[in-house]
Amino acid sequence: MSDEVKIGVVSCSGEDCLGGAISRLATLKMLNEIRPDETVTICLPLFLAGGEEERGFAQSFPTLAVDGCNKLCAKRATEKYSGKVSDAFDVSDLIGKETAASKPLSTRYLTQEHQEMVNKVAKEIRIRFEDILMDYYKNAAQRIKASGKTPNCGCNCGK
Amino acid sequence: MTSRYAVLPCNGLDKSVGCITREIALGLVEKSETDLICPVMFRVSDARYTKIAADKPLLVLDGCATRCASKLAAEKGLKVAKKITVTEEAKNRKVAVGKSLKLGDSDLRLAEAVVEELLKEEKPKESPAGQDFSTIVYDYETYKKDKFIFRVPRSGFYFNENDCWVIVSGNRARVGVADFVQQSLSDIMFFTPPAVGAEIEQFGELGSIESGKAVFEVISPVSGVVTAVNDELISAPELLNENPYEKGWIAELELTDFDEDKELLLDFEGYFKVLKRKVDEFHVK
Amino acid sequence: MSEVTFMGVPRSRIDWYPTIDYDKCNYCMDCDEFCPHNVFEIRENEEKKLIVKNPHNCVVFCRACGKTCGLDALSFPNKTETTKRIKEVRKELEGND
Amino acid sequence: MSSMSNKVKVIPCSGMGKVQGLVARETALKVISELCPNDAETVCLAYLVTGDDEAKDKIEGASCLTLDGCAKLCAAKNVELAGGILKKKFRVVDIFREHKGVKPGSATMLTEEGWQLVDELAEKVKKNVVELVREV
Repeated sequence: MSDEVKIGVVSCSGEDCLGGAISRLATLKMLNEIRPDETVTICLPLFLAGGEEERGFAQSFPTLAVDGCNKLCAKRATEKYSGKVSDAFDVSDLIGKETAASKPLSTRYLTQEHQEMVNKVAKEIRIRFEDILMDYYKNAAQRIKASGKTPNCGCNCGK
Repeated sequence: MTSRYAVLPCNGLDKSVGCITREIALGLVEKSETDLICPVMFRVSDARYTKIAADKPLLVLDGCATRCASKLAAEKGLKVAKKITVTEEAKNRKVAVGKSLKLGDSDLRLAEAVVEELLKEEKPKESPAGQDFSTIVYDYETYKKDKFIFRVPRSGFYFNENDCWVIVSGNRARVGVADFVQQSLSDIMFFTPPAVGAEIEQFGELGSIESGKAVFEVISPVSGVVTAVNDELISAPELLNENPYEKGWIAELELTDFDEDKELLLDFEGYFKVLKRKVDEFHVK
Repeated sequence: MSEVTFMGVPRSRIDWYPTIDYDKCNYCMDCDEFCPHNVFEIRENEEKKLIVKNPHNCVVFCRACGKTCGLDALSFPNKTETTKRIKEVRKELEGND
Repeated sequence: MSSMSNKVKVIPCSGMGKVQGLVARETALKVISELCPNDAETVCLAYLVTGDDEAKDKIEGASCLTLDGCAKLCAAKNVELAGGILKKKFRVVDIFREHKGVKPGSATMLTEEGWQLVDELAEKVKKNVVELVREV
């Protein structure tokens, strides 16, 4: 059962602008509500402060980076310390550059309008997430075909 | 240097293996400066034998898995230096023990062989209580799930199915929790230690640890008396998250009867299987 | 699916699970919310709104749900007795080998 | 020497996925935007992780206060790596420990109790900011 697919959704830290705050909330929505069983997330700074668990992350999982501004920290940090991302996007392309660059938001002052932005971004995450998932299965099928092995045999017996 | 053991045989009269313990004990007394403890007399008169047992390392001889002599030693609070069970010795030597209570030749040869081996051995270690756990070599097997890594030390450790471990040195044990516990709890914020001096039964509560998610009762893999607790965890419970096998150990105990406890413990292989099943069944976040 | 066991003993032969004291319980449901093993079940429309639905899902020797209960409405069997019972069954099973 | 502002840097961890992290972030936000807007500012930790030059410039040699959710101390470690002068490391778990049994909420949303912790911790951070400003 431990070989089921998980997809890492990596959000930027989002301290500097509204886009970041939205990116975080949308990622958490994905993790907690939309695809809780298939989503894994990680704290960016753990790439440096953490251990093997974090750095090995993008090597073992397909990942989707969600950034709040055009500095693309989530994508860059993941690729620098862990492994290539499968897909990435910038929240400011969805909610508008100006909005995204506005002051960071405390969840205390979250409005309906913000909530809608979160939903919009979460939807985008879900769509890209499903594409990654599809590719993963396609590739898995091809790998099996190419190797001429039958699936099922989960061990390393070579049969 | 010739001082050998204080030997406590079960002396089981109604089983041939019990009778063999008597032969072994007598052989040791004859061939070395071993003192004999009579299990029957011991029940009525402590003082004399307790002194013998305090002067020399205690060798306990059990006939069968009922381990009457071990239990007697535990009851009297004696520190055991070495234990032998005749049924196991016979099995190791591929000797079939006769049914007759009058010992046959092969039974006597078995007794003799055990005596020889005991006398050949290095001088038995004195005071196992003095040993510590600073020399443990940690070698981990890991199981990965998502971004989580679960470590299990490969050798020296025993586990119960409640994810608590024990490592034994002589008569002492160090106890703690497995990686699965700290991963499931996440940031551990509180450690409530057991009381030093408390007598704990196997599966009894050895304090608790708590995170924002839950309280975990540390379930003792062994029975014994608590001799030390890891005070550092009180101010720095995160040591449990960093490594619950090393700096995150919970408590040390003086063992009551580890052989008995061991029956209900798992070795690395057994526990690793249990761990994998648990990790696969319960998604940690 | 093989039978669930604890220390080699079929789980169904070990009587370890919480008992709810209905005089104390105020149906705060903290225990149910906590337990990841679905031991409890909430029954909104019945007099006893909380029952021990799957006693054998309970992890032997675990009393964690009891610690969430401020009213002390959950009790567990005696550990020593339970250990004894496990040993007895193990012996019995060994005999059958 | 940095030519940038000499405001005290208050840097929280990213706090993804844990309520401790959200408390850290909200505390930092409160300090820089409400309690000490003239004396404190933040630097997004992600910039430090990617090695962004502008952010590094801002941090190097500057007085920093870090707010970490858990004992992994992401903010403190990354600030140190980037050359910031770590004046004090706050840990949200410590304030949780002082309020045993508190239910602060989730990584997405804080409860009333959670906000009280934010307020309490923010006051502590503010004190440190004020002291550091006086030092200069």
